[in-house]
Amino acid sequence: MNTTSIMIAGQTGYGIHEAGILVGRLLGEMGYNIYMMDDYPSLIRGGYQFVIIRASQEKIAAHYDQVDILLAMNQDAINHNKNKINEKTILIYNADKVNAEKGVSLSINEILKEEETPGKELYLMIGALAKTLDLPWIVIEKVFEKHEKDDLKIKLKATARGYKSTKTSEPLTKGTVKKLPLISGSQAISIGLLKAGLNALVGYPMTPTSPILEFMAKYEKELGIHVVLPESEIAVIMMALGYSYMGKRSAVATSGGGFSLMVESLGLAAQSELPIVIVMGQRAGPSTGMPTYTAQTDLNFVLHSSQGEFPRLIVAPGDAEEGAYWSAVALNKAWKYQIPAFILTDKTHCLGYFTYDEETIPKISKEEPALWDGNGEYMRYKNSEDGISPLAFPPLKDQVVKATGYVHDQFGITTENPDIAKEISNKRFKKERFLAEEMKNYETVKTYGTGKTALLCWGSNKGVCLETAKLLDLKVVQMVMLSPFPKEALNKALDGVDQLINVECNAEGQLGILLKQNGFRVDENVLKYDGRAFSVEKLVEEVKKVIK
Amino acid sequence: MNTTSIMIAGQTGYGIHEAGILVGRLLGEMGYNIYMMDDYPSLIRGGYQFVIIRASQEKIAAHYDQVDILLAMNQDAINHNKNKINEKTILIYNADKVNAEKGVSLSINEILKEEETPGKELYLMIGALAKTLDLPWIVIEKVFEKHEKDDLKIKLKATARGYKSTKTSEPLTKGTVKKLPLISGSQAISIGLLKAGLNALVGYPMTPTSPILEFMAKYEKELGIHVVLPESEIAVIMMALGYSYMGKRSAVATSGGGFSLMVESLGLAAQSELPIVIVMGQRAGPSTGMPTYTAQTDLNFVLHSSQGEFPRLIVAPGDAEEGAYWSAVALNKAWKYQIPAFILTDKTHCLGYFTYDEETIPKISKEEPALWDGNGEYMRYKNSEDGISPLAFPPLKDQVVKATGYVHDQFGITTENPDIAKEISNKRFKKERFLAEEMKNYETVKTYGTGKTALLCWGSNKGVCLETAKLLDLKVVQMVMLSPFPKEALNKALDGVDQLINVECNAEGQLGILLKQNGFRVDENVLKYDGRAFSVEKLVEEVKKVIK
Amino acid sequence: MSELKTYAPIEWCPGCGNFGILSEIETILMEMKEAGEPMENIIILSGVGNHAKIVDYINVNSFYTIHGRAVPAAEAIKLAKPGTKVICFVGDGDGFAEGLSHLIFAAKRNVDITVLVHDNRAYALATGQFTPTSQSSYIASTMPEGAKEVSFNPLELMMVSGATFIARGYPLRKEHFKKILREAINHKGFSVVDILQVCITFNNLYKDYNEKVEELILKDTTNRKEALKAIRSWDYSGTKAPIPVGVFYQEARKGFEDYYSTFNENQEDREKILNQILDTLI
Amino acid sequence: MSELKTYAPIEWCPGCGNFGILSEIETILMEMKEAGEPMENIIILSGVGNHAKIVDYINVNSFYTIHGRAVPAAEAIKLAKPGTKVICFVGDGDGFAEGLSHLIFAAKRNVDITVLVHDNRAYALATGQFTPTSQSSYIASTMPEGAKEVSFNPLELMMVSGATFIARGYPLRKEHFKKILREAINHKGFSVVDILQVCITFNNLYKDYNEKVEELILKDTTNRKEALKAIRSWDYSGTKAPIPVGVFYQEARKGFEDYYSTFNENQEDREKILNQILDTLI
Ligand SMILES: Cc1ncc(C[n+]2csc(CCOP(=O)(O)OP(=O)(O)O)c2C)c(N)n1
Ligand SMILES: Cc1ncc(C[n+]2csc(CCOP(=O)(O)OP(=O)(O)O)c2C)c(N)n1
Ligand code: SF4
Ligand code: SF4
Ligand SMILES: [Mg+2]
Ligand SMILES: [Mg+2]
Repeated sequence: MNTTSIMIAGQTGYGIHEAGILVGRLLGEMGYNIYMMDDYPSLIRGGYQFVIIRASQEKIAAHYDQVDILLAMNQDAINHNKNKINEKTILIYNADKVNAEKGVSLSINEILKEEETPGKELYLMIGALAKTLDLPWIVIEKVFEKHEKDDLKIKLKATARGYKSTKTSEPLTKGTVKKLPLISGSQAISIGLLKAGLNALVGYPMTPTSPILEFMAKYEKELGIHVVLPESEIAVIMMALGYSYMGKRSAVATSGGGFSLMVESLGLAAQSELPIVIVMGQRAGPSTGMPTYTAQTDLNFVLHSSQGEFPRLIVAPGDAEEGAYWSAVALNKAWKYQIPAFILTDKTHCLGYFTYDEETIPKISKEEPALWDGNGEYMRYKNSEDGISPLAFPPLKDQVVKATGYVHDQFGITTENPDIAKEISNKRFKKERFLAEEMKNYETVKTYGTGKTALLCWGSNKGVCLETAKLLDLKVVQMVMLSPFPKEALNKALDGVDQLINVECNAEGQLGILLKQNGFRVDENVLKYDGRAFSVEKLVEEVKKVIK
Repeated sequence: MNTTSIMIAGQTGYGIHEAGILVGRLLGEMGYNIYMMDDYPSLIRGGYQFVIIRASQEKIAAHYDQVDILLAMNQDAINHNKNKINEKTILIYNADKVNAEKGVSLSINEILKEEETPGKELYLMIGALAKTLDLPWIVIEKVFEKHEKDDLKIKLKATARGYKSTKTSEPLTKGTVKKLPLISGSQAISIGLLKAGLNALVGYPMTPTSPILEFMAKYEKELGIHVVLPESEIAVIMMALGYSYMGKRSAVATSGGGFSLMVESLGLAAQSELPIVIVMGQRAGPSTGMPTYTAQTDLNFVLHSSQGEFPRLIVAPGDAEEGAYWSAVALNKAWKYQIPAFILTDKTHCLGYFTYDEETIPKISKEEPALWDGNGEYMRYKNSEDGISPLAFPPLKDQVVKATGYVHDQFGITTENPDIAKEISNKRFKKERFLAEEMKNYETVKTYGTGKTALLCWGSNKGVCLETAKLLDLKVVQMVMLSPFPKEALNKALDGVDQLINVECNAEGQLGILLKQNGFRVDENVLKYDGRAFSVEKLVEEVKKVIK
Repeated sequence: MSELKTYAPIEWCPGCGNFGILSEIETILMEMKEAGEPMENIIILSGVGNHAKIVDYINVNSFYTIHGRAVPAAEAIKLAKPGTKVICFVGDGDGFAEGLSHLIFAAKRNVDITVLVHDNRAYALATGQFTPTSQSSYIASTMPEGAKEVSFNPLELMMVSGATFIARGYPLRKEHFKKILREAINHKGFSVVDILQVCITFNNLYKDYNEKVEELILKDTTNRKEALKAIRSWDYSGTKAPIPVGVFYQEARKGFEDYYSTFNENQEDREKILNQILDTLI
Repeated sequence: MSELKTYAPIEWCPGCGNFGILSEIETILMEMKEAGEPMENIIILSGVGNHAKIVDYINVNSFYTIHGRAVPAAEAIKLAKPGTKVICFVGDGDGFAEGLSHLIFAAKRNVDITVLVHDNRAYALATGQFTPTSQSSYIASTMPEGAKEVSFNPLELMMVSGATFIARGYPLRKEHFKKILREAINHKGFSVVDILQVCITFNNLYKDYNEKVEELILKDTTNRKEALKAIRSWDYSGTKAPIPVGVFYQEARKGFEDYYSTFNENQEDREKILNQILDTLI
């Protein structure tokens, strides 16, 4: 075999997520590209959770419903997965809790007692899995020595027991993918922001973007950044704007509920022209909805939030590399154009794990915005050709920097003059035009494959669309930038496309509507809005129904 | 003369607004339809303010820049209005503060001292105005006796002096319009809500909707309603939802900044299916912008605010009668469909004054929503044909009413089941379809006049479009309901229209974009985004430029 | 008690302090029922967090709101129907951080509701970040070196905000805790109980509490000074002092709902009054 | 003083108490300047309200934010550059209602900023509704029968929240007021001054204040008990008692900014560390 798809399923809160990552690392060590998805309920312990880890020689970012191997920690793992198992699926199960007719049965409690490795259920299972796949023991040792340092011996012991007591049935051939980091979408976003010079991350915990807080906090001191967790999301964004005002690059990470609370301050950012980056991780709404499940329902919301009219940059990365690259672009452009920039992601992307190959993306670095030249009196909102007023930050010797949420003159003093009010609105949209122009140099709309029928997607649906398209021989058009709307790029991408099938995880087909607004047309909508990402099988099935 | 347009201009905070209303009442008493607009800065005393009061035999809801009579309280009143005065404009001015070559000069300080009527500057001016227009003294007495009870004698004395010391130059003929209330857009909205059974109004002060709070508070006891002013807009909407949960009809009144803070709870209203009415008074943004100036920039915002997807009713009244009528419709439908309903108004409409003729609108009354029949166990979110679950409110003998912001089953218990999640989204949009269907019985899109060229408008631009269209012999298409989008009605309204000119007080042409999304097309945009409403002259000029 | 249970599966970790709260509340509701209080008069609310799930488990009227916002909804519910018993279950993240101002204003208004704070001193459902009441030694994944600020004492805040019933309870002192809850619910006016609800997964303080918790005996619970002294005798950042549990303060004061008059829902009256008002505007 | 003025026309009503605040602040800034403090180190912020306009009138760095939200922005500004002097001008509606929780948390963190509350006990720019500190007898157009709740004492709240400098000032006691402002600004840590700023248009309390204001003399401003007693000696709902003005409390405590380390803005370092981190994830 040179691909595999493994599910680990059981009770939430007992290490399934971590076990999945570990399996991913093992398979990575075998020379594979990895993708892992995590499906878990909104509770800490109990409930039913599963992860699917896929390994492939290709780059992947999607899951199949059908798995090759199922590690079943309890009966739920069987009951919930009747449709995910086929005759060929190999079952490795916890015999203490699972009734099964065939497969690798492990009497976990007994074995762990024997081995004196209490609590290492999952290692035992992973050992069995490794042997099933015929992973060399040295691979296990190497990965464990790096990633499982605590309790290493005990872990290896439990793993070895599983390894020994199992027979190889699906040997995985050694792959050729180079050794690469396995990181989550959240980590990729964090890396991108940091590479573009982030100074401060402000947040209030919320699924699915809390891992960004965690990542940044872990390396706060080392990196010389600030991580702040204030009392509410309102404080979060206001603090972020405080940092921006001082010339410190700031970002906030949140989800719909938290972003809702930031909407007023978003308008302040626009009027005061303070750069801000918002990582907005979508999840199933409205309201609290299903907090640990995915959605792409907030495109319209981020496009139009806050009173008044102002431009915003919105990018939607589809995998880890795009997460890093486009987050850096977002931060750089937020500063260059002094506008709010959104990284519009979702639970699937934020909490998914990907093999990350930084060499496949252009070098990311910090871009300097237009800074004040120091001549004369500083005017924070100076008129200019492109609407961009050169930046300067306090303390600035003998100068004054005035920022404001009111309509203001060039110096920053409140005015209610109608001509200035009009001018200031024009200034905002001038910046948008220049931004749109500059973004023509970026691959804001990506295409993959060729053909008269194309799947249209954004964000985390990239991976599943690519695999579906390959199977059905279709083209894929991925919109990475959603605002400013990349008309020209899309036009080019759609060249030769007769049928455009829009794939979204929402009920309205929001991207389709956005296209319509901009003079384009989608022919079919394939929509999913039950909190779950498309599997490849599901998307293939749905696309087949509408394909011409 | 059988029309007149009067400006009173001077310092903010010294009664110009009230004087304008008084003049309006005098002209109303003369048998005229009245419209008054108020242009004032965001400060309490000082600064420059003016009102324009127009009287006509027609129904009017717009102002002309050129006025027939200017009451100038200070020099600013002259300086700011060079372009509003023509040779025919009659100037009545405060000689203490104004340098003018012609016109009625009143040495206010001296006269008021003589008359012993301190502080009654404006009454003196109004007396002069009344005589200029040849209003019978009895008209003044009658109006004063009703509306100027405090200090009546003093006021009459000052007025009489102005009256006596002036000559008639623009006699206003007696009109035939019946005696009607002169009310603000805010008051009209309040009346509509109250007629549809409002029980509680919750608010936090904000221009331009504070007058709704004031109106409701004034009559709170008498009407048997609750008016609550809590600590923030977040508390405001949460309180309103508390009332709704108990079966009490609630509404909130705010503007963009305050509404921004309500966005999270708006989603809660949607998920929990608690009815809520939001009076959203637009003003010039983004952020604090120009708080006392007008805008129509928040259509997109209210259409798409909050995470997740859910329907909302949005109506935009264009004058007082529509304010009352559609506010009642909004409240009734919010309850019938258990959805959020917006009355999307703006500063021009909220703070404008209109002659209000309730007889021109259908009778407004409270409509009962579908209530639970009392059989079996109550299920708050029971599935039904039209998506509407019958309502019941605590305390309900031996029954339980469970509302929630999570995805839930029919009883109201949290679930993360994907099928239910999908079903619940379908339920929401089912309600929208039934609402859209029902709204076909309403005049959601109004047309006036005929012709191949039409002005398209919404909200407070109705009045100015009607007058412009009359002058240029155009048709007017007014969208009163903006969501659900009244496709069919608009289609019909556009029948025979070759050129559609979209008139909006924003920079993006938001209604035009909405039309495009729905398969319609506007040919031209006439946009104004400087915080000021279109005057008739200005709109005529702009429309002429683009007319085919 | 079973008739007060819903069919919702309980989603707390085994050993979670929330179980104790749930079971005492059920007991108290059953007592109330037996004493003749119709159960439909009970309305419970919550925000979002592990604590908040409790409303799914109790078969009475409920409004499961959003993170931090249960309190203002509860206030309006009370205004809408003063005869009801309104109980809010809030978390420490939910009530003391995101929604703090609501708590303060509800206390200020002395609105007749009961707020029970499941104070586990962690954002538990959000996987364990520090809250305003976390002890100084608390380490979270988002704060690998501990919080960069000290805790506050929420009961002091409640005191100066105007709460008229202030208590702290420890569910493991079962009878004592139940008594406190009972009194809080019976209190006319704004009552708040800070419950030392242990989160065994993220902030297991059982040992600490079992050692330090002491039942408070105050002779006069209407004495502000004494109350404040007792409230301040232990601070949340992590003093070694005993942790007093019990009722600290109690006071009778006019409630928010007492300022409001009853609704007039007669549309004919309404019509008449509105026409009169319109007449004044002619 | 004129060099600290901008060209913005002042938009307060004649006789407004805000003038006094503006002029004392200008004086203090000038003093600081003369003492060698570079004016570019001063950063002032405001929310929205009549008070907030002050930032337009003073020619130093400023951030005119939104209603109720100046404080968290100020906190971050301090974190971004600990060497600056950060002063927030807030209103009583702005700071005690809409933005109350920010004030409490800034106090809890003891972040080194100064918050000056223009407490005119009315939402003035919003045309005079009652605020959390309006006296009971206050009548507003939205409250024709007065507020349906009593006021709270914001300084008590600040005390229990952890503020390390707490004062009240009356601009008409010019020198005394100036001294308070000076000390507040110089204080290292979170300082708050509740300023009895009279709004002559909506809530003209000059007479009342002139009669009742008394300059406070506390021997030991580090004594919490004494401070609280003095703070409580007058309550905002409208007691006849004298109104103490002066510094109630002062304390030295580690500040929020002291927990943070300096930024490393060297992108090469950054790159290296990130690559190391990525290595750990292979
Ligand atoms: C506005 C908003 N911000 C953040 C969240 C994410 N969130 C869900 S639960 C939770 C923590 C709750 O902590 P606490 O209130 O202490 O409750 P516990 O889980 O500890 O009982 C948070 C932050 C949310 N749901 N809404
Ligand atoms: C979110 C929000 N809500 C409401 C307003 C409207 N508003 C403007 S000024 C003001 C009152 C300010 O009162 P206060 O803070 O006491 O300042 P003052 O005018 O009395 O100095 C209000 C409510 C606003 N600008 N933003
Ligand atoms: S995480 Fe903590 S609070 Fe939440 S259920 Fe588990 S033990 Fe209880
Ligand atoms: S309204 Fe009051 S606070 Fe505002 S400027 Fe006038 S006097 Fe001052
Ligand atoms: Mg908690
Ligand atoms: Mg005020």
